Amino acid sequence: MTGILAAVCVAILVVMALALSRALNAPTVYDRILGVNMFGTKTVLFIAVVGFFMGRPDFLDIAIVYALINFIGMVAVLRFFEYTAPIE
Amino acid sequence: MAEFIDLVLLAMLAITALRVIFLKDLFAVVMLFGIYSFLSALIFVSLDAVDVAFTEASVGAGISTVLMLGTLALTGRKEKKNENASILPLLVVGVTGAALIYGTLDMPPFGHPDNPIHEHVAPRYIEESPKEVGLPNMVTSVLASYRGFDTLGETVVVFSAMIGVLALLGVVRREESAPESGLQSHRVLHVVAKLIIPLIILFALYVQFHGDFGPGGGFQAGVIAAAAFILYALVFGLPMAFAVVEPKFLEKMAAFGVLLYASVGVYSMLKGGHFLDYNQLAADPVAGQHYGIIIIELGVGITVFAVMLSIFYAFGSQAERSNVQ
Amino acid sequence: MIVIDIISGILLIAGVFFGLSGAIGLFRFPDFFTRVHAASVTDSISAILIISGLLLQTSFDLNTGKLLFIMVFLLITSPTASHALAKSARHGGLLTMPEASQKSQEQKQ
Amino acid sequence: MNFIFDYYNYWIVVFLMMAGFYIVISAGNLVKKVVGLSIFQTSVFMLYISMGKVSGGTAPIVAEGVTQYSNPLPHVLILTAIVVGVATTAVGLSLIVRIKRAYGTVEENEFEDKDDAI
Repeated sequence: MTGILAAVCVAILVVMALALSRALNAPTVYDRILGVNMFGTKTVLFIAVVGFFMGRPDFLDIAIVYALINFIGMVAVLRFFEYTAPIE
Repeated sequence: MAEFIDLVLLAMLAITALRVIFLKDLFAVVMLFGIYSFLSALIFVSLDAVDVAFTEASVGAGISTVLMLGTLALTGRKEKKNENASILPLLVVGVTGAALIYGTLDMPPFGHPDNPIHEHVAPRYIEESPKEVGLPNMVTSVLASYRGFDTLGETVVVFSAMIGVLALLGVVRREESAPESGLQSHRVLHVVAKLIIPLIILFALYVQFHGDFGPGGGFQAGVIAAAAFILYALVFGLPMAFAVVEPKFLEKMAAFGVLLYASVGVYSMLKGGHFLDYNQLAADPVAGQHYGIIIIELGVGITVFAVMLSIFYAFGSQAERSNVQ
Repeated sequence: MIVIDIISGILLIAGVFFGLSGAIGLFRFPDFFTRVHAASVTDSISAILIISGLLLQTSFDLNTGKLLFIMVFLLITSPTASHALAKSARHGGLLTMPEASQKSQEQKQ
Repeated sequence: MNFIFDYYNYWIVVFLMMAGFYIVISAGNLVKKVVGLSIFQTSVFMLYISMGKVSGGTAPIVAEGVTQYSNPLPHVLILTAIVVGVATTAVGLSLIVRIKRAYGTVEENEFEDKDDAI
């Protein structure tokens, strides 16, 4: 089971790296936000899996905070677009 | 495996920081700064600092990003081309960096259990605090009990930051029923926000009162509760949020939190102990520690909630005003 | 016991597979709206699969509740965020690929 | 190889610190300077937390069957420092908003020119 969890950790890290590279180099500003959003949700899953992998799964609270702040950040970004017309 | 995760995350962090330097679009800079905060919180998790990760994820990634976006809405998104020669800063940074790298070579190796930092007061905290204070979370016991005076100072600093922001910006109130306030056209967001705001507040209460046993505490809970109201203000508009929590009420609340904290100290002096000596609060010292920590964490939570929300109000009302002009 | 481990392993690996395919879709699809589609759909399914894989590893205590909370939260917020993002991209004047090509053809004529 | 693992964390911290420092001294835009300051600040947090880590240790929350905990003291210092850090960042950002209102720009060299004109 530990082997599978380790493999899953590594695979989620790869997905996070891909999402990060999209956020770093995006064709449009919306793609950047999409990358950031995907990075956030994958981070939530990563923390959950790492918690089980390290044998101390009582730190899932941090994953909840991530999910929550990620959503609030998205709403703040959309609100920001109501004020300034997006360029690029 | 833990070292491997640490290595990959730190590499991602370095790349993100490098990219921030070269981006000219400030909106993208702020988005990447949000990712940077999230990544550093992940590194804190992998370095066993769960409480710190909790704080960094909620404060650094959440509140900072929202405030920076609010500032950008007022100051514009593009960084102008800078004519300053970039050779001199690069030289300064290179020399300083080389000196610091040279300095790290004298540091004790990473993670070694015999490092000097682990030798003086830390073993006492680790061994005695579960018996003396009676809480499983050592970070909370050190924060609220052993270093309670320090935390009182931090709370006062946060409180005075609110005074600073309010003195500089102030909360501007506009007439009722502003037409373009809130995300009016996003119906789905309205429904979903109504669904999850109670969940967020519930979670904030859990973090506040479960902080003695797991990661969490007053600082984090205050920020999360403030985030719930920030979400409400973002989706439904500031006038609606003002109707729920008045800006004036928040100022009183912040002061009340600090006073609650300090009054525990004064009360323990009246009972014949030192300032913030929780052992005096009850007949049994461990029970006294419990009462003291719960009350001062509540004070911290109230102050941080009120400060974060009123800082957001100050920035948000500025942005709405500039939108009207 | 071993059966549960196998099931949870399968769920986890399937979840990761969907996550990876979503990340690749983020690069390979031609315009923004198809990319949103790729990212949001796979995000939800990989969250469901990975968290239910982990749920089988718990012993029905507080952690089970927290995992369920995370799952419900992600299932509500992640599609909402994608929807709102796509909507504000549309309002901001971003065109789909056929529309963009049509527009450039009209400009040529 | 062991040598690299012993100091890897510190080197990345120094790199991040210098990245933040470079942004602070080279960027002309005040908002970007604040971002640079925050990056610098986070790198200091990471230095403290790296020093508190014990190999093979776990988070300093008492659990059954765990004997080796990481050092809780840096965690306490940094936890409060993060909250104070965001409070000071908020004060800095509100100063920027006031500068924008007074000078109409947040680019460093532009409002310095206007200062000379007055």
